[in-house]
Amino acid sequence: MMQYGLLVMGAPYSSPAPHSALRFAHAVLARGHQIAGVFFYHDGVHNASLLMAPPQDELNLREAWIELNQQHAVQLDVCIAAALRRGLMSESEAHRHGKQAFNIAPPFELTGLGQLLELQQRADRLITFA
Amino acid sequence: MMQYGLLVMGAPYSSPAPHSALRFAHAVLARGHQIAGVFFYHDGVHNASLLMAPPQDELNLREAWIELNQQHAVQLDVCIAAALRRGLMSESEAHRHGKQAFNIAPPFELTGLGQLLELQQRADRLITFA
Amino acid sequence: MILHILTKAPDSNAATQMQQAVGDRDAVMLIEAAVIAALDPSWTAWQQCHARIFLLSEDLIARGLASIAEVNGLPTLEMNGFVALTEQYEKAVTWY
Amino acid sequence: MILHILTKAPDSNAATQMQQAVGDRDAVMLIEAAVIAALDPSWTAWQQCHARIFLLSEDLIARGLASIAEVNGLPTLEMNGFVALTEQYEKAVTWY
Amino acid sequence: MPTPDALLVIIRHAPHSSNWLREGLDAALVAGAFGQPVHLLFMGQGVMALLKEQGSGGPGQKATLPTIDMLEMYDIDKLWVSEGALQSLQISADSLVENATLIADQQIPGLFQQHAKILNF
Amino acid sequence: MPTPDALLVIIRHAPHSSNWLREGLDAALVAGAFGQPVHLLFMGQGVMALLKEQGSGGPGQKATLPTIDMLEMYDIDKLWVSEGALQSLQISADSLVENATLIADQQIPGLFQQHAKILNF
Repeated sequence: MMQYGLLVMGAPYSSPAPHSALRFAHAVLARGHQIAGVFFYHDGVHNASLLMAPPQDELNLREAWIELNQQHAVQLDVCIAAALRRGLMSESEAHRHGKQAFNIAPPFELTGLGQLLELQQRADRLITFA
Repeated sequence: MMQYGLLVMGAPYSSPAPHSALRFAHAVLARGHQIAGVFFYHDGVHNASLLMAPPQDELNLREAWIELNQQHAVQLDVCIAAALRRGLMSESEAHRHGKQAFNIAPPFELTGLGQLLELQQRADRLITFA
Repeated sequence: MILHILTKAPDSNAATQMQQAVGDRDAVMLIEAAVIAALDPSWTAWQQCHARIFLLSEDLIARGLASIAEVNGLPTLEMNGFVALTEQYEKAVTWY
Repeated sequence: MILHILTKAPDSNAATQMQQAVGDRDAVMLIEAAVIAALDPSWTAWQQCHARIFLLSEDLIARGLASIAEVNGLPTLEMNGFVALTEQYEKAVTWY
Repeated sequence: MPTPDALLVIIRHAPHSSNWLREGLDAALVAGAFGQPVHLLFMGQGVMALLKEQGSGGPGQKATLPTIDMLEMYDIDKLWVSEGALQSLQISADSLVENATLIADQQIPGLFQQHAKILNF
Repeated sequence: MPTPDALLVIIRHAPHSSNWLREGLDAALVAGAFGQPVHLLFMGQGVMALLKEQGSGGPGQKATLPTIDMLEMYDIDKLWVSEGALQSLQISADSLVENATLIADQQIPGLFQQHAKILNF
């Protein structure tokens, strides 16, 4: 049994990276491993958007990540610097920036890049999807 | 005097396209032309995000577009299909999709692709930034 | 020993850079746009990484390239086999 | 008569495709990553579009390529000149 | 033969690798629905959009072929395919959908000149 | 010489064309700030990040050079540059910042093997 970390750097619907990462994650779990965490960086931060509304016949990627979190306790970390400049923020960041709305909520957590390095240290394998 | 239409398909901070488009727009106006409209498509829809919070020492691209709208009455249209799947919606779309928040507001308007074709017909030149 | 994961077409900068970094005992997994390599059995990476380079079959199927990969006799893996490779190789580097 | 606007490097698919589409009387404007072409005076597009191909000077300056463009004797335009080109050519096509 | 008021939509990106292909086809379909004559040109990896054998992507990912089939319903029946692109990708013309028409690469600049409106995806 | 516990950060994207370069350098800086030994390898168009003559981008766009200068403050003093990349881009070593060290392309696979942790941008 090994611990896997995933680094996701592509946006849903613009890049196939999130789809690949999700399918990989399920295959990892099916082989009896654990997923120590997923870190969303670069355009990958868009995976966390509460306001994502894809057509009915397409997978809602945010919901697919949440399912992974709920069923397998996989931590979902979003790089705060990458998120803020791309228009993604949590309720507390919205307060800090004087915004009326927010579009990141648990189980997605805004965090620093240190979390990625910590994940890389902690996991037996870090696999990047970009 | 000519009418210019701009088609912007790159996201702020991930692509240089919005910067190029803005600088081009100001040069167009400086040469005595008019800008009939800007259409945001593909990842360009992120230009409209109310929640964009770039570092202080970087240009806030949404505000730069709004300035263009206020000073030169340039229409700012955002493709609704491209926006919804990427997590961008207006207040009325948020109601329709049962969301608590929205991140597109006037002067940016959600509209269909027909508006792009109409802009292409109406303008003497359509210049794409992507 | 490294598993190199390529996500871009064989004519991309990412592919060229990957080929510069692949060591003698490394393996290569071709996913997403990289499965276009199925069309070109003369791509240099097929020789370079001989016996340790694989196409992801579900990405081939999605793109309509599964039968050409078979005709060209190229090795494929399912997602499960991809994970197995990441178990065997202690590091993974993605080229995009 | 078309103005082709290239935003990607000269070794990109976008550049190759643009070169396939450029007609005898068309012009080419190189912006963003395309200004990397300043480093390579032997790039085929310089000959192909001879006298009707330009680098955007502010994008050269940003990337530290302004003096090499000058050394290589390559034609540059400011943003104002780019707009002037779009006035002269009735259509514009961007390659990205 | 192209009509001068037709829109030329150029498709250069492969299915599943980005959203360029789909958003390009959407633009063509909307123009068709508005009654504008539309011609399509497939260059580079865009020719892969026409491979007959395509499946859908991973679970929940949309396939491209149904959209290609919809083009005819909007009277978009001119699908030009760059011969050079097929050759360099080593794709045989047989593996493409029925209504694709090969075009020699020397004819591509002429095609661009003949259309007053162009959108490049 | 690389230490086995060092992080190798690979930079392959040019300034201003995307955010890959900046977000790659940020990862290197944060690792450095956490006291992790960090080495950088510049490949392909990534070598353009080291051009001395770079200005800032358009108004409001951040320049890359100040970030390159910051690397030393975090004890990141190993900046390897692919010799092949310089040659194929026709960039002379003189036009790069001082602390860049050329590496022959045959040595690149070895560099990858010597590092336990790698991040590729």
